[in-house]
Amino acid sequence: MTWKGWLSRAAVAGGLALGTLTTTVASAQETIKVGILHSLSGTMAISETTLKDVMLMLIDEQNKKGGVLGKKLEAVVVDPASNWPLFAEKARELIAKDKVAAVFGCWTSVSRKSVLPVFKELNNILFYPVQYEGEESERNVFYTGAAPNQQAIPAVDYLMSEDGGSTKRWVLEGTDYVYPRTTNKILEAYLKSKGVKDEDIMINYTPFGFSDWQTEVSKIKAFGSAGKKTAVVSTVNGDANVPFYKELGNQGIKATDIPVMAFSVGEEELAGIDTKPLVGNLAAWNYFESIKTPENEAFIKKWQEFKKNPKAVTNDPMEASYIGFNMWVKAVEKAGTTAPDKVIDALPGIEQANLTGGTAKMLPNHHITKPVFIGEIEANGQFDVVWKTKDLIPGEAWSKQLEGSKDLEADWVKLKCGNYNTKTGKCGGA
Amino acid sequence: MSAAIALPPSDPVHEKRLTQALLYVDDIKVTFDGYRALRGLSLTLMPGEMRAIIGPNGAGKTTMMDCITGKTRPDTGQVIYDGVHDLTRMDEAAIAELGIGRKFQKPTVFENQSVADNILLALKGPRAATASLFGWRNRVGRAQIDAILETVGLIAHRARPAADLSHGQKQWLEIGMLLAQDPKLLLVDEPVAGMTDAETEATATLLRRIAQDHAVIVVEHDMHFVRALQCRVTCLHEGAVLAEGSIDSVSADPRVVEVYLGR
Amino acid sequence: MRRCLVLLLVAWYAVWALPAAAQTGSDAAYARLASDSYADIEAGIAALATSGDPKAGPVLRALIDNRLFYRPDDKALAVKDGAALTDLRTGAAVSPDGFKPVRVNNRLRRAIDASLGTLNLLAPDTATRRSAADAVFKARDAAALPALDTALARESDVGVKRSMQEARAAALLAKPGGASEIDRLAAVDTIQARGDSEALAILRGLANDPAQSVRDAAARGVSGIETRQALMANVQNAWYGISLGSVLLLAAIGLAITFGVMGIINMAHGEMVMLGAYTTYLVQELIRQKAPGLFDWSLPIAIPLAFLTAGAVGILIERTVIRHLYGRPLETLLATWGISLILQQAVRSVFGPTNREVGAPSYMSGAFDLFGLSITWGRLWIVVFALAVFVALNLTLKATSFGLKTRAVTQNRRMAAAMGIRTPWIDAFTFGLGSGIAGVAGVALSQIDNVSPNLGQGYIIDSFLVVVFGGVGNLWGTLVAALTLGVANKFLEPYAGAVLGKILLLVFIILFIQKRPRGLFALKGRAVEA
Amino acid sequence: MLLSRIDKPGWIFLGILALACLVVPALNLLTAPGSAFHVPTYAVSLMGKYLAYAILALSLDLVWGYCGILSLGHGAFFALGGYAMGMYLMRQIGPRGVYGNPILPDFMVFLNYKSLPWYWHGFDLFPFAAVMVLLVPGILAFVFGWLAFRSRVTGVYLSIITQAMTFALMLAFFRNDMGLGGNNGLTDFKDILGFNVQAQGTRVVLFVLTALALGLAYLVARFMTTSAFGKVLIAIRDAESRTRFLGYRTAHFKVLAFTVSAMMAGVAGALYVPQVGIINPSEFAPANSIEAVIWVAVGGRGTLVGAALGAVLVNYAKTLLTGAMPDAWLFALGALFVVVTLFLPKGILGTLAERLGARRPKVSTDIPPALAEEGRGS
Repeated sequence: MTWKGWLSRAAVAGGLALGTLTTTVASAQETIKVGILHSLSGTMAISETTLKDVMLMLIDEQNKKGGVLGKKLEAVVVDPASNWPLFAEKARELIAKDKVAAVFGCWTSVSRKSVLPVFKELNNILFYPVQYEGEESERNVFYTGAAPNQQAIPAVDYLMSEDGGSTKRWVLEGTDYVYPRTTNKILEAYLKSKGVKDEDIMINYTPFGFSDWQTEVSKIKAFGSAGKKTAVVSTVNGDANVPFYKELGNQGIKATDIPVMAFSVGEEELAGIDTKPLVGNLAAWNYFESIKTPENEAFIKKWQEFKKNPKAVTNDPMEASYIGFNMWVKAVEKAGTTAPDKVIDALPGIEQANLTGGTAKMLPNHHITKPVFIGEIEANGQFDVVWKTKDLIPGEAWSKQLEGSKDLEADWVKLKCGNYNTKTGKCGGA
Repeated sequence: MSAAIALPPSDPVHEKRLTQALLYVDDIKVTFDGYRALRGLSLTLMPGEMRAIIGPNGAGKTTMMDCITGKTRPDTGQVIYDGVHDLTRMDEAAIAELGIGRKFQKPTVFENQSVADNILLALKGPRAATASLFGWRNRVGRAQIDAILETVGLIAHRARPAADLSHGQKQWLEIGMLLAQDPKLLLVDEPVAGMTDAETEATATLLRRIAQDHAVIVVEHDMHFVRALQCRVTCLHEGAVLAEGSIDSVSADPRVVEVYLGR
Repeated sequence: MRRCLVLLLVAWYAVWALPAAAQTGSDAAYARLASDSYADIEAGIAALATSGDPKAGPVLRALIDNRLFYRPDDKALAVKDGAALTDLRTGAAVSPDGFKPVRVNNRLRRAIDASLGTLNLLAPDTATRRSAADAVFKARDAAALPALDTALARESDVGVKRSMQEARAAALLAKPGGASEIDRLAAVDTIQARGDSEALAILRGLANDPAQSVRDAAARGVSGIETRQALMANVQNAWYGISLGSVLLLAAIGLAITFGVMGIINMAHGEMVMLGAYTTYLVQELIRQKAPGLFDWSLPIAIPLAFLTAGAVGILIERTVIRHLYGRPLETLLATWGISLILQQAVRSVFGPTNREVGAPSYMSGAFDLFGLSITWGRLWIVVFALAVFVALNLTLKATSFGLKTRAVTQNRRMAAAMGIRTPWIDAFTFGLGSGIAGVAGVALSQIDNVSPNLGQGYIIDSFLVVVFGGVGNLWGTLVAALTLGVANKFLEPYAGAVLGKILLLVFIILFIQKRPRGLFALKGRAVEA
Repeated sequence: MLLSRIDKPGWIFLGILALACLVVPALNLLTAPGSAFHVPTYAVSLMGKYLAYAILALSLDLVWGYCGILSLGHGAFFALGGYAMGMYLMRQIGPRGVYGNPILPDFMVFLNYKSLPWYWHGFDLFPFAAVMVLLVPGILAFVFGWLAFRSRVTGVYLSIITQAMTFALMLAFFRNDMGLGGNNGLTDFKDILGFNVQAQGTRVVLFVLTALALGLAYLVARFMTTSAFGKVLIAIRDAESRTRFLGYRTAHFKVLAFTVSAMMAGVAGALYVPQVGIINPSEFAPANSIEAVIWVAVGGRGTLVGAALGAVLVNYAKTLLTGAMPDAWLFALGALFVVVTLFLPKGILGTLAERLGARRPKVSTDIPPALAEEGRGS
């Protein structure tokens, strides 16, 4: 291709050229487009690909029910390839070119941060289905995953309880990025407020995809041998977990000695590990595949049929996607349009039954109410729920434990503000 | 031409010089992974002298050149140039700047550049990066280059990439580059390898002409060529000097005959 | 597993032979067990363990294996063997409807381990007795003292006796005012002699013991053990370093052939490792379905297969792409990079992007204690394996005619060809060899790392650094480099932390290359120059 | 005198850039969003991104194509320039962060930073940041090059340690303790020199600036490579030791070229960041640097214009494929690299030039002998 050739294509409207940029085949009757922004290649594909499939399944199902507002839904799938700038670029493409009504996507915080400005600028809706560090509430984003107070805090409460082994000594082990950093800051503050002393808390960070855990694990072993009941709270990120657990197993650390409470290890991750040595280790989620409810069983059945794989597992972010999608559908029907502004206003207050019983409610701070479960790993790679919160816990955008955010409050209904400062009484930031 | 290669101005340090010799190689030893390439080689060369070095393969001819041009550091011994400079302590560039030019055994010219550019790169003059970026070398007149190409008979090919030249032509181009460098001492390694007799003859004449106002060391196998040079001859063997003198005396020397025919 | 089931059944019928009267004592315990409150169940466990009911052992084991069921309405308890449910009290088979499993969590597992320990102290099998003693030691329950004493009286095996004494000492020290000062002092010595981190924990716990002498003894014990452990820490680091080094060696050694010897900047090297890992996965899947008994053989079987798979792919790549690029190393970089992308995506679309489970055979799981230095079997095997591969490769290159030809070709292609060596095939097989070795490495790495499409990416850079640091084209260099980097890394890690340690190492390598521009074992002489 | 040194493709290239500077803004600002000729704003930024990459490719071609220095770490210079710009943009947010802290960026607030780290000072001033964009990569490249080239590290060894360099930097920047945002990097920028970065006008201007920068970078590179300096560079690439015997201190030439090239890369990064809206450590990832090398190879090594062409084409293809075939685009991309190396060893432009029989100093695709030596590890 010559220079002129290329330029005429690129310049005479990147629009024209880029017009060929999507999977969608222009369909005859009018459809409502929905963007799916999950990495299908690169390091995050491990976690995100399933979410793409769930979305496709849900959309497919909705269409069987006759779509939304009498129109069929049409999924627009793109691959941001675990590359954060590419996330922003693809988001832009989805909104500006494909004119999607809403986008479901992102897993890592950095990908969300990277697309945020795009959604604000082009005023569209992002449903974010993964548990995260909080400290955020944006008008255009709806957080259907857990905030720290819906996962970390209850988990620690459980470990402190008698059932949880009345833990006295804490290892906060995490991958060195923002989610573990913030979560651990929150937990540290919380533990101290519960009277835990500094020398009984060990905080430790390892790089992404860390694979040689010998030293770290032996450190934990040593720390755990101080005569007090010790537990590990792990915010280790997906990829590094397998070698971490393998090393724990090898060095003979059993859950009965030092239990590990993980926030990023679900059924999906366990599928990659031989769980027999891990029996008894814990995870805190708002959903477990093993929870027996009619909705859940139906969902699992549909999923396994959709994947044509009877062994396919479900996990928490999948339920979060499910809740988010259905809330969006309800909001659209309530608003009678897919216009973002209307839908954004319609969403707070929308309710959707959880797969695990109870109903999730979209709160004015764009987070939702969730039940919290603690599960123990079983030999079959599933979780046995050993504890659950009495009632649903509302998600807090701003953590009460952190200096910077304890005065902040998010309310998009009354205050129309994501970071209203109760002290100064004004809406901070822009 | 004569302008291009005028005699160097006599340097001020003439008084303090350790030796009158232009090049004074004293008892240098070199070892590669246990193999002793040079075992105490000594040699002196007077200003303006031409010297032919002969010797069987592995005698250490090229290694000696390497030691003089700074490519190889001798383990022991010293190489004094112009009475004051200890070459064993300098790198290639510095030695070249002193006015020692070298022509390699296997002709190495800059294949991807035109014949003229090859000469341009070699031309005597400031060699600093900045100078070549803005300075003098960007404004060299065509005449200066052509004069040299004339001498080595490559004027017709000035624009062609050096890669297109024949083997012999590359040899000549390299000699041309030596002239452009206008060194006080030329080290010429097997200049006529793979040349026709006619070319060899011409090369010999050229070298004799150069020798009129340059010191030259020629390493060569070809006895006829060496004879044609009409100069003093040093025969190396196993990294040391075996014999030295006129071509007749050396070629008459029984030991030389032995090492040549003995193999 | 199966054997223990059989044992269990035997125990079971033995139990039923007993008169029903003996059981009444434990009815209360059963009542507590038939509950969904962990607190009740725990109480039930304690009661059962002390009830002297001969069924206690089997019941507790059933409980920990999730084979104990209860019927909420009438608190009936039943144990599941295979499919059948048998009522605990009546011994009659019952229908499963209405029964719910009695659930256990960590807290209960701990309790059960302790009780079972006490109950098994007299078991006929030495191993059982030892593990029982250890369980009691962990439990540190004064209630176990009588049982321990009787057991000690009968115990013949020296090792078991010692661990029982330790357990006894631990139990003694458990309740502050419990035993006499003399006994406690003796106990402290026993514990100190044990000298591991558990012992340390117990002694630390004595900081506020009523008796001054005990406090001092404990304090001495603590400092004694600590100094010893501080010493061990260095040995431990060295070992960790070696095992990390062996992993690096495995990852890099294939590259030492394709890159080091052949001069191909093989960016697809990591993917060869990945292929090896996936081969292991497939082998294990097959074994799981067809012949579970062979599971321990999965790795020995996988090794040759991985070698062949990766090797074949390697040869394919060489024949189709790389052979057109000899003498143009940089082009090989670009092409192989493309190939690595393709291979990754291929695996991703075949096996899916998620991790695959590769289990550890029995001989590779667990750890053993060597003079207080805990060595995990998995790591040990990998070290051995890495060295074995290294030796084998060296022999292939040095002692076989193939190796001779390889070296000939890589040193002087034209000359070798002139001597009638089929250079194209030598090239192909050499590349195949390098790739195959990478595949074999994949088998080992599947034991310690994710088996995912990204597996290879994690090792490619380290591998290149190792080869370059060791000196291109020199296998011994690769060996030394890998071990040096591994050990250095592990000694840095405790002080600098994992990330900073690695950064420091990289900087060191960069600076080192300035000093030795051709790596640790560079070749001197004219050949290198020019 | 410089103009006389620009060859035909050069003129075409500059012409197209000039055209782009006029046409693209016009089509974006003047045409109605509906019309077939309208260039949507996101497409403008997209092209701006391509051009930023083109500058990176150009800078890489200067050292690789002309001096045989295969840097697998040029992404590091790119990223450093980007971070310098990112830090400026962060400071511009001022009190508009979610916590409303006038000094500290948000990520510092929730990580309990009490005060601004020293190296953040001054970045609130654009001139300072602009200087840093050039200086930081420049100094790193100078020190690195001075060490490496003086001790005659060449070929594969050099490539690998450049890779080690960028890898080390990546790990360092991932650490949250670096005070540069860790994995999240720097994002959510508000405005640049008082203009809103999101605004259509700003985006168009940024595009034009990038195009101009590319043109300028080309002129600089062209000037260097056509001067005697360039002839020496090529001489070094083809026969370094021979060049030394001619009396050239080759290390000086390499360091100079390397440093200039690194500064270009830094500028590219600085222009890239405001257009994509984020800079984070993954820009240091060795894979990125390798891809940059591939752009150059695809376009044509040692042709400058070709490098830029390659960067734009490959990235355009990437945009196209990640959308069009999200599950299989890596196959296509991988195949592209293989095919190009096998069938277009001189890259697109190189091959094109041969077809047209254009007169340009022929550029060999063989690697410098020195490299061949080590590659073979003899």
